[in-house]
Amino acid sequence: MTSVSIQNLDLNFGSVNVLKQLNLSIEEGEFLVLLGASGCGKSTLLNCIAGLLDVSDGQIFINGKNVTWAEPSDRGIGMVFQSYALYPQMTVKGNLSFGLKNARLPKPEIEERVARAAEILQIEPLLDRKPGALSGGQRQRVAIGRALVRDVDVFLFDEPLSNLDAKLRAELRVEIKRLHQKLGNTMIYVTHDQVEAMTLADRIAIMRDGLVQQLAGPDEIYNRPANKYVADFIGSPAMNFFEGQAKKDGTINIGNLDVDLKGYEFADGPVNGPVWFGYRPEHVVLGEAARQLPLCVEAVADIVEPMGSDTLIWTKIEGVDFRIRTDGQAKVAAGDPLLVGMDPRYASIFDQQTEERV
Amino acid sequence: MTSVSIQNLDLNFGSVNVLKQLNLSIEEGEFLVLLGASGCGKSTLLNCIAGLLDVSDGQIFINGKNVTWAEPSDRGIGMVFQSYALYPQMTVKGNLSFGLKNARLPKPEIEERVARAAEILQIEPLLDRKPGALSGGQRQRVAIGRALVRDVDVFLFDEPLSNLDAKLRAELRVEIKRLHQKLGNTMIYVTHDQVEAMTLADRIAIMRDGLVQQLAGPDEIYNRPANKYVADFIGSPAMNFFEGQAKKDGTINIGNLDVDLKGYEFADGPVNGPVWFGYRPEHVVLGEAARQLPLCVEAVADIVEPMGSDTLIWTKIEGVDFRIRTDGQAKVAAGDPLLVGMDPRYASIFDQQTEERV
Amino acid sequence: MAGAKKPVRILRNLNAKVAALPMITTALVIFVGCTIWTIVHSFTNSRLLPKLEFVGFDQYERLWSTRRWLVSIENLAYFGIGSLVFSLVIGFLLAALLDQKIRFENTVRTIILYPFALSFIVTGLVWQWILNPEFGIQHIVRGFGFENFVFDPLYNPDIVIFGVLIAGLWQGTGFIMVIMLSGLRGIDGEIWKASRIDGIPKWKTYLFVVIPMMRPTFVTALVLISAGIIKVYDLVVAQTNGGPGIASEVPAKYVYDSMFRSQNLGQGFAASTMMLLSVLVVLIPWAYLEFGGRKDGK
Amino acid sequence: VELEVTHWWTSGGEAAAVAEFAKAFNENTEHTWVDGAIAGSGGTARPIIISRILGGDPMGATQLNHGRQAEELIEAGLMLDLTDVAEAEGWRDIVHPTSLLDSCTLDGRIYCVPVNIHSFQWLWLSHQAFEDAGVDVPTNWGEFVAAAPALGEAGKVPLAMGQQGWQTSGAFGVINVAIGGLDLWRKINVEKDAEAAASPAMLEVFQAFAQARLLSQGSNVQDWNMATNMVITGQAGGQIMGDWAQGEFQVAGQVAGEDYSCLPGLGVNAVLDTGGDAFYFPKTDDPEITAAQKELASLMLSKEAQVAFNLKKGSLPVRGDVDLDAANDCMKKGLDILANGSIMPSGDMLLTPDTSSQIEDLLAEFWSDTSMTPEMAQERYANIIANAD
Amino acid sequence: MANNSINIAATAVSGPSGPKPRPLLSPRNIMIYSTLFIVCMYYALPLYVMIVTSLKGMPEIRLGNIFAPPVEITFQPWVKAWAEACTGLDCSGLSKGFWNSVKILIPSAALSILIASINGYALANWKFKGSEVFFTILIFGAFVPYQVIIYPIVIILRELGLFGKLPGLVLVHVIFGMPILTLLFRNYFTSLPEELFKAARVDGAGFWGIYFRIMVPMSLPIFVVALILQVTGIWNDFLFGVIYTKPENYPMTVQLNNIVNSVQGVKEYNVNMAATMLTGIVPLIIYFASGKLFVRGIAAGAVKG
Ligand SMILES: Nc1ncnc2c1ncn2[C@@H]1O[C@H](COP(=O)(O)OP(=O)(O)OP(=O)(O)O)[C@@H](O)[C@H]1O
Ligand SMILES: Nc1ncnc2c1ncn2[C@@H]1O[C@H](COP(=O)(O)OP(=O)(O)OP(=O)(O)O)[C@@H](O)[C@H]1O
Ligand SMILES: [Mg+2]
Ligand SMILES: [Mg+2]
Repeated sequence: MTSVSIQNLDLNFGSVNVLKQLNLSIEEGEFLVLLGASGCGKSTLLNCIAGLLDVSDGQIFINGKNVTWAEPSDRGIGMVFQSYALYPQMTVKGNLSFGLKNARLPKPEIEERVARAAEILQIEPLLDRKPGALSGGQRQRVAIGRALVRDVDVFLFDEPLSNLDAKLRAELRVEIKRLHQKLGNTMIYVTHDQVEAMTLADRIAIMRDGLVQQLAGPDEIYNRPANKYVADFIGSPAMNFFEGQAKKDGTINIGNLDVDLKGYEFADGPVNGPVWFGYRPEHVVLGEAARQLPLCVEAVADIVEPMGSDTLIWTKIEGVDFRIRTDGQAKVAAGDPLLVGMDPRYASIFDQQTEERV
Repeated sequence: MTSVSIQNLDLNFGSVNVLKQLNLSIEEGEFLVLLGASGCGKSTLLNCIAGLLDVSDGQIFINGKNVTWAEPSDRGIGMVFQSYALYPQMTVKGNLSFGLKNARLPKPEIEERVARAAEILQIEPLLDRKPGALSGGQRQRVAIGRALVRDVDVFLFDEPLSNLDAKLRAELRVEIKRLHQKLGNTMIYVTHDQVEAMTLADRIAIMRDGLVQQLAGPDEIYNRPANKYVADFIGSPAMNFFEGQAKKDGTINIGNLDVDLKGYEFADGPVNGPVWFGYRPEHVVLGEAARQLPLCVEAVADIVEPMGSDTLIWTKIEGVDFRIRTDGQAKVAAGDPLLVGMDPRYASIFDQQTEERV
Repeated sequence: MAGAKKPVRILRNLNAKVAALPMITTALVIFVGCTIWTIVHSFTNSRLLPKLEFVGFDQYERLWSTRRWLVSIENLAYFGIGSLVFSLVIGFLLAALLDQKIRFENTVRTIILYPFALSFIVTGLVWQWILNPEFGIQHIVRGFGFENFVFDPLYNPDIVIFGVLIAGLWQGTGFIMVIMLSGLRGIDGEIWKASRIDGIPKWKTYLFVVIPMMRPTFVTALVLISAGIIKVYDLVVAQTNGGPGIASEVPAKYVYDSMFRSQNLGQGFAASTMMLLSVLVVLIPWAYLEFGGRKDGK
Repeated sequence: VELEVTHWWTSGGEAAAVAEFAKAFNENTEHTWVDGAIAGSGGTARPIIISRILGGDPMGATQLNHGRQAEELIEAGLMLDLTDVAEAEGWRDIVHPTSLLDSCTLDGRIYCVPVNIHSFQWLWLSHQAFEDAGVDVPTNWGEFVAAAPALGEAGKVPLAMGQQGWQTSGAFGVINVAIGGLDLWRKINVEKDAEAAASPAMLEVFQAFAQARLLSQGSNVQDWNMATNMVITGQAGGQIMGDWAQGEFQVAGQVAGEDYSCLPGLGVNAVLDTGGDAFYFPKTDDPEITAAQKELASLMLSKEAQVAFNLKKGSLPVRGDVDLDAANDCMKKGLDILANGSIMPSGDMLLTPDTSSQIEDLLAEFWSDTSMTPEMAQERYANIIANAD
Repeated sequence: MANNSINIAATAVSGPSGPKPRPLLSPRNIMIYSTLFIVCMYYALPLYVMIVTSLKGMPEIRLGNIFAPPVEITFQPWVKAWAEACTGLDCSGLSKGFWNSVKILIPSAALSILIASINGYALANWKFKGSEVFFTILIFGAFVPYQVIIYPIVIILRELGLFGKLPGLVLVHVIFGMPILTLLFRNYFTSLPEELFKAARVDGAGFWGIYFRIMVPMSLPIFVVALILQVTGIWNDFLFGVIYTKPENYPMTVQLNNIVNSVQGVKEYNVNMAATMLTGIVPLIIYFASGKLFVRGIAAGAVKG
């Protein structure tokens, strides 16, 4: 069943058109991540769903009910904010129960719900503290708890982890994932951190300037980006791009290299014309094994960045900056010669005009 | 030759002892990274070196001169701040030349130096703009330029990239590295991002509560952390730890597993007693190959986080949360059974009392 | 090796110390020196000229048995509590009102703020006039046919201080409102979103969430208002000159009149010392709570 | 030289009077009169005057009520000694009554110039008001009180009274002498006899004062001349006010005996006090200024200046040897009383400012607070007298 | 219309769509705007009364209604208040006081802002031993009633030979403006990023260099707030103006008080009101002109706890 459905949503701030005829539908229990660069309209979309912004046009359905004009508290949603937005003068318990008290729930019921949420989130020992006395992660949990007690159908998260340091972020990411597995609610999660997006999402919607660029599972987005923007956006370090000339016979010409694209899955068969040839740094094969691949060039390591588990190598191929990501134990130093191999099966090729995948 | 040398440095804020008898010496041309959790005293140390804080005790030498009580501008240092700290009302050119004007350099010389720095940093077209009209990366470059024009011996960086987004951070990291390769100055760089630390540093000083925990090259720190704190701090996801019972015969008992530590390089030969057995997620071998290793157990995948280039798998071994990092193309789903192998050669073992590496 | 020696303490930051000299002098000579001078002389029987003929606590005994002083204190209490409560409440309400994304915000704000530009002398005169029963509000309302309408606060000793309060509030609430407004605007917008999602009505959000969060703003406003209250003088002089009778006297006026009109400096000094004491009684616990308490908390 | 003269004479009649001095000074000497008027009553002006003298930047001459106000300034040596001028011109002989000069004298030296005689003991009555009310113009306080209800019915305020403290306390002094008699007044104000202040005779005075309070209900004005204006325009029946009120009647073009009449001593006890204004000359280092100060001092006592000034001001001259042909009905009444010696000293000369302002405060409170009974007021009054020095 | 309904049917869209309708005359709006209207009336009324009265002739005023607009507009009261009104013998109206006020205002405001901003800067960025103590005393000074120190200051000024002279009054204004202004500047400078200050020190700028080249150019909003507060404070001052000066230096407020309290015959309310307006006009213009900057300055951290 569809849990949230957005139809032809328009949102303007004055004369600025932030969301443009946006359509999106989210299945019950699905974990959807909205990913996109800063300012692309992710928070705006989330606020529209929550009812915190009045839409300019279009409709929003939650669980089949048209809630376009409903009050935020009547939409069956809970929301977790980037700054947590905890009420600083109330205890954790006060924070959790404030909304319930206001809905005039009977006291025992409130107690019970708070207790259950606290148990799920393991914040029982913190119930009498004020938010000021909590660590970042604990605050985050309380913020989630506030949505949890209200027994909502849909959870909305607006960059809930971006104020935290890397370590905590990784831990809480897992916790949110666990929570989703446990509760099975629909969750819509905004982030601009692609690691979060990739690890958490059932499906990812990549947004740009108020439009959804691609809506698909993480795997698909990573391996078969729908256009150059998505390809460039996803992956760190970013995908390498060469300008090339594709031919109908399934080959491509890059600078003075001719490459056979055997194994590449064209959308509609081989094309003709100028294209971008994209290749991910982590799919590069180094050393003798490279010679087996259709595309194999020699290069010189420019900068080497050992990162423990991986090593990044910066080099230049055909005059273009080229990034390689390889094993952490690879012993390469700046200035070393490299043999670089690429397999067309892992490549992504985009039309230079439309920037769409071919 | 030693470029910066710090001897028995103490620094107190009121009654709080932030730096404690700290000793550190940095070679000329070295790129030293100070890494540590928030609040451990990194910025404080940097400010002491720069002369922005009065030390409580101890001495600081720069290029052999005792500068403990010298003015910041007389120490031959340049500093780059997290927030860039560009003078907002001056143009880029004004920002670059401010220090030189203060030093009463002749005008043509100022012009020349600014021009040279602008060229190195490729900010010539920006010279007449105000900082407000620059992008994050450009501001960063201007901030570096400010140190550059002053022809200093030592560059101090205080988290210069932490205000930027991931993509820009990666790019500028490389630029700083290039700059270092080009200029060859001594650089001291504060960060709490371990990727930066690992990729930039010649040597890393890991700090904790005003003390240096380990001072070594990135490789050494990653592969042979000096104590459990360092081991835990470095690496993402963090190292897995088991409590174990080491025996003099070079074996170790973890839960009901007995493991032969063949290949592990003990500091002073095998030990006896309670230890932590640490193992990095990325060194885990999965599948049939695991059977070849001294430590091989069966487990069930709890959560799977596909991250494109890698996949993180969360599982439980001997009742302890266990993280595995593997290939991006690995097709593992939550609930799948796993065969997990570990090679003692890659392990790190710490005494439970002292938490020092054994 | 200039940097090797630890420099003499006093010479470090010499410039800063020199620059702070005016402040240091003012603090020491004016605020400490003059205060002490005043306190010392409050124990003398100085008349027109300060003399050091000590008479112990005579001046204080006299002070506290003087009806006018007691009335002044009482008035100050009414006026003080009134302006604190009303300034804060009205200032906040107006700020909250202006925060509702209304049209003409700038115009309204300017209208509310402009009296702050006028002196107390002007304020006092205008309100003296508006409140004059002969041709002010009372006159107008009676003109509408309400023959028995009575509104003559400045001529009724029981409520005259509230007549002064009306004028004082008119002059000062605008400034408090601006402070409150900037306090309100400083609150994280996500708090509002969170409370809307929790389904909390607006007024409840203000009451239970926003106001507690605006503590620093309220403290600032409180300090500014109280600094004004204790000094209230011009307003009373211009509006009622303490009348009718002595019904609207205030301590500052008592001090002034004792010193210059009655030519009894000692009495004036004693009264001003009492005023200082009351300032301290308010300030010290506050400072303790604000600064001393914080250390314990951590 | 320019000589700055401060004073608080800013009402119409006062300003006209002081202009006479200025004119005389400018015309008869080569000095210039720089006017430093400070509006409001003496209560506003005095602090300014005193702080300027103390601040070491004094004016050339200043009005002060003579009496004890300047005592300390003289003691501190801040005032110019005028004895040489006084002796040269024989002030002792010309100033009448001589008590005026006594109050300028400290340890045998003379420090001030009395310029006029003012008495508070007058009741000013509006003929028009009584006409409108259909009653005869009263000839004493008792009749006035009796006529009050009729005035009230005609929509008049029987007794006009400004709200400043000195007005009420002045009126009280007048009633005190009129109702209680001069002896009682002397006992209290000269001998500071607290028993007399607590006596039943004094209670009567307070009761009369309470009566006056009742009669003045509805006179919502601040300044004395606004109250006088009510009498001039017939809005009020009468006003207890010093002879300076006469200046206002004059400025308004009214004629004594026709448009208004005056009852010295409330028509009961025709005694006038001999208060008045005096000029002091703060000491300066500049001999030129000192010379100018002395010239001004002698000029102020000259016959011409005295006549011109006092005619405008409505007060009586301090010299017995001038003749005031131009004087009107009321002034003549005053001159007669003065001539037959029914005089008393002014309160300013007897009480310290401290004591008088305490009394002023008490009476102001009594006046505005109708719940305060005469008995209560008397008790506190006696207390103040007991502590007076 | 028909077209519309077909459309809806065709896309199977029903129920609310597009922006939620918000009637202009919702109860909420009516309440808010009517409250605001009443509030504005209360605040604007006195100004209105002042203006209206100052434009009426005396006969019209005597007729009664202070709120009624003038039947016959006359500027005579303004002329009189500015140039003819008398205090004692001096009939030059407010004009002299105006220029005196200007002469007092400019040096006092400039000097007090300069000194207070340097104080604030020293306190925020160059803390030295005891600086906080002095600051605390200074803040305490904000609460000291003026009357307490009027007298000793008379003596101090006398000893300095400044009594009655313009510099003396300027000094008094500087002293009494110092507590609040210093607090303002200190708070503002504290809120500026400390790293800027550090960067400038590394660049070799000294105490004054940093103040003039870095801090001042960044502090426009707070300077505006300080300027407005000082201009209104000094312009409106009565007590110091009357005590520490002499008639030739009397500021406008003193002159106003003189004119208003010098009643000659009847009270000329129209002249009084015109005089009042004239006195208030400088600060009023400043507020109306820069009210926005003022508000922004306060929001920019002028008033933080
Ligand atoms: N209240 C507003 N008024 C006008 N424009 C706004 C408003 N709020 C947001 N915008 C604009 O709308 C666009 C989308 O903003 P939004 O906050 O949705 O971005 P976002 O994707 O959440 O970015 P971020 O990752 O930085 O949070 C931006 O260009 C922003 O400038
Ligand atoms: N001015 C100060 N007064 C008192 N304590 C301070 C001051 N500055 C820093 N500290 C304390 O000194 C310790 C070290 O601070 P420092 O800024 O050096 O940390 P850091 O390692 O740079 O942290 P971060 O990564 O967050 O920048 C912290 O505990 C901090 O609370
Ligand atoms: Mg956002
Ligand atoms: Mg830091």
